[in-house]
Amino acid sequence: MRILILGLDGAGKTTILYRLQVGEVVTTIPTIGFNVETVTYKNLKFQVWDLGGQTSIRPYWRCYYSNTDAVIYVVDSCDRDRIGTSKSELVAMLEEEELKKAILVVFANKQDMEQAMTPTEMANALGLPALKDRKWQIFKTSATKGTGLDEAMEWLVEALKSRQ
Amino acid sequence: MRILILGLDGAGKTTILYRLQVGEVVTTIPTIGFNVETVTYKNLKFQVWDLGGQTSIRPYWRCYYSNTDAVIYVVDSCDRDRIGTSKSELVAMLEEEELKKAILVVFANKQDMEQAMTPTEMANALGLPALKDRKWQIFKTSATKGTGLDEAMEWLVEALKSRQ
Amino acid sequence: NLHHNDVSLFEEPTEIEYLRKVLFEYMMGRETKTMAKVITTVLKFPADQTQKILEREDARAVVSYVSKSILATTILKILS
Amino acid sequence: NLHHNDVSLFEEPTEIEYLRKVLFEYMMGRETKTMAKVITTVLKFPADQTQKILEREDARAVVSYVSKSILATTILKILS
Ligand SMILES: Nc1nc2c(ncn2[C@@H]2O[C@H](COP(=O)(O)OP(=O)(O)OP(=O)(O)O)[C@@H](O)[C@H]2O)c(=O)[nH]1
Ligand SMILES: Nc1nc2c(ncn2[C@@H]2O[C@H](COP(=O)(O)OP(=O)(O)OP(=O)(O)O)[C@@H](O)[C@H]2O)c(=O)[nH]1
Ligand SMILES: [Mg+2]
Ligand SMILES: [Mg+2]
Repeated sequence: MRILILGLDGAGKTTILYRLQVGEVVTTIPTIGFNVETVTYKNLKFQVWDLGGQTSIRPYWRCYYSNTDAVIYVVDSCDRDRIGTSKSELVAMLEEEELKKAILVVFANKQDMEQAMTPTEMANALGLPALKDRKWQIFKTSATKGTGLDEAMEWLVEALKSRQ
Repeated sequence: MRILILGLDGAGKTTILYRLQVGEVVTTIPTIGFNVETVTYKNLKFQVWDLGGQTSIRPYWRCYYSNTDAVIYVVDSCDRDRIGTSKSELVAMLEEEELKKAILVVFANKQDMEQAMTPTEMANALGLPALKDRKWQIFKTSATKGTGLDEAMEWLVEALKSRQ
Repeated sequence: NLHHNDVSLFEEPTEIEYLRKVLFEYMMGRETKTMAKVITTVLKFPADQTQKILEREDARAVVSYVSKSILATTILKILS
Repeated sequence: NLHHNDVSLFEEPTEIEYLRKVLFEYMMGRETKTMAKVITTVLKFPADQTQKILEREDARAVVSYVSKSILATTILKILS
């Protein structure tokens, strides 16, 4: 199974990848390139790709779409200024033919912060309710505290299983 | 056997390569990269590399030096303005450890032109007489008329044979 | 066949660093099909060259599979 | 590990075109050792990565030689 972790720079993608893989908070630097790791969850083996989210390298996300089963889309819940950018990148991504059958899980990340948007607020800002022909769900997460990740991954595993 | 054809841009390297390989004058464009062809001469098979000579890609000549048996250094005999540049590139090249045992043949090319330097004049301008521990020779050539190439290649073949 | 937009291709140092990373993985033989897609996109390879490169990646995967199978079969025969 | 001189790395469109040409040959599997030297030089790869890449090129040449030999031997045995 192939999973992509996408989202704007600084959203917490790399922190999430290693949280999932080794269960720890690692110190990250901005990802110029990608990280790819094998993550085992509930006896399922995933190849998880975490792609750098900076503006200049975002156009290359599409080179990684082929054969992807699910996308984990990570959003910094405190970054209200860029929620519009986050939405347009998401919309562009979901329009791609190669991701037509991919399941979408949105991580409303950094929920440990005070000013965090609620999941409902974020879902609306991203236009999720309007999505057609897409299995999706949104979860509150904090990659640094480690909250919400298990719940999200459990949902994803079930969604992937029931799809087959 | 591995031969490199080097020299400033416009000296006539690509014209010479295909003269040697197919015996014809081909229409050339500036070489951004290289051409590599197998040339058979007097029952000897050569892999001949013709490297682009423009200023910005000249620093990459050195990546091709390893295992080179001979260098054909091509100079435009009418390009008096750049004979100094041609000399300094030649000197830098001959200083490289990987070319220590390579034979040097200088083609004083474009001898069909009126203002052409004589081979003696060119040899001096390039500092050839001062070369130490180097088997070298200079020949008058015209790649477009096809003159002088046979003589030069014959000398080179003999030099390569006697070296072994 | 210089591209008009070549001068602006690497305005961002990030893009060169990115290319280096992807190319390193490719040259080490890791995830070569995906890396080939990225490389040809970043460097704006002409379409015909991109196609040749990707076809070769597919062929390479097949050859690698077949020769591994033959090697495995040979080894099993020797051991049996 | 961004290089200070990255912004000026491709001032000349010629250099990008040159990189494309060399990379295309590399990716088509032609003269890969020489092409690898050029690519790592043009893109100013760090020394440790360059070394790994060149070592892998050498290893690849050996593996290719050995597996061709095994294949040839197997085919000859089948035919005899
Ligand atoms: N408070 C808080 N900080 C977080 C959380 N998740 C990640 N961070 C921090 O956010 C910063 C960026 O995290 P990264 O994981 O590097 O972000 P990224 O999405 O991989 O960024 P790029 O690689 O540039 O695309 C780091 O300082 C993380 O420690 C979270 O849930 N809460
Ligand atoms: N008159 C004359 N013109 C020549 C001769 N040899 C080459 N030329 C011309 O010189 C020009 C440049 O020749 P090329 O062979 O492309 O030069 P090059 O050394 O390969 O140049 P780069 O690829 O830029 O390094 C062409 O127009 C050739 O026809 C010669 O002996 N006499
Ligand atoms: Mg990251
Ligand atoms: Mg040329």
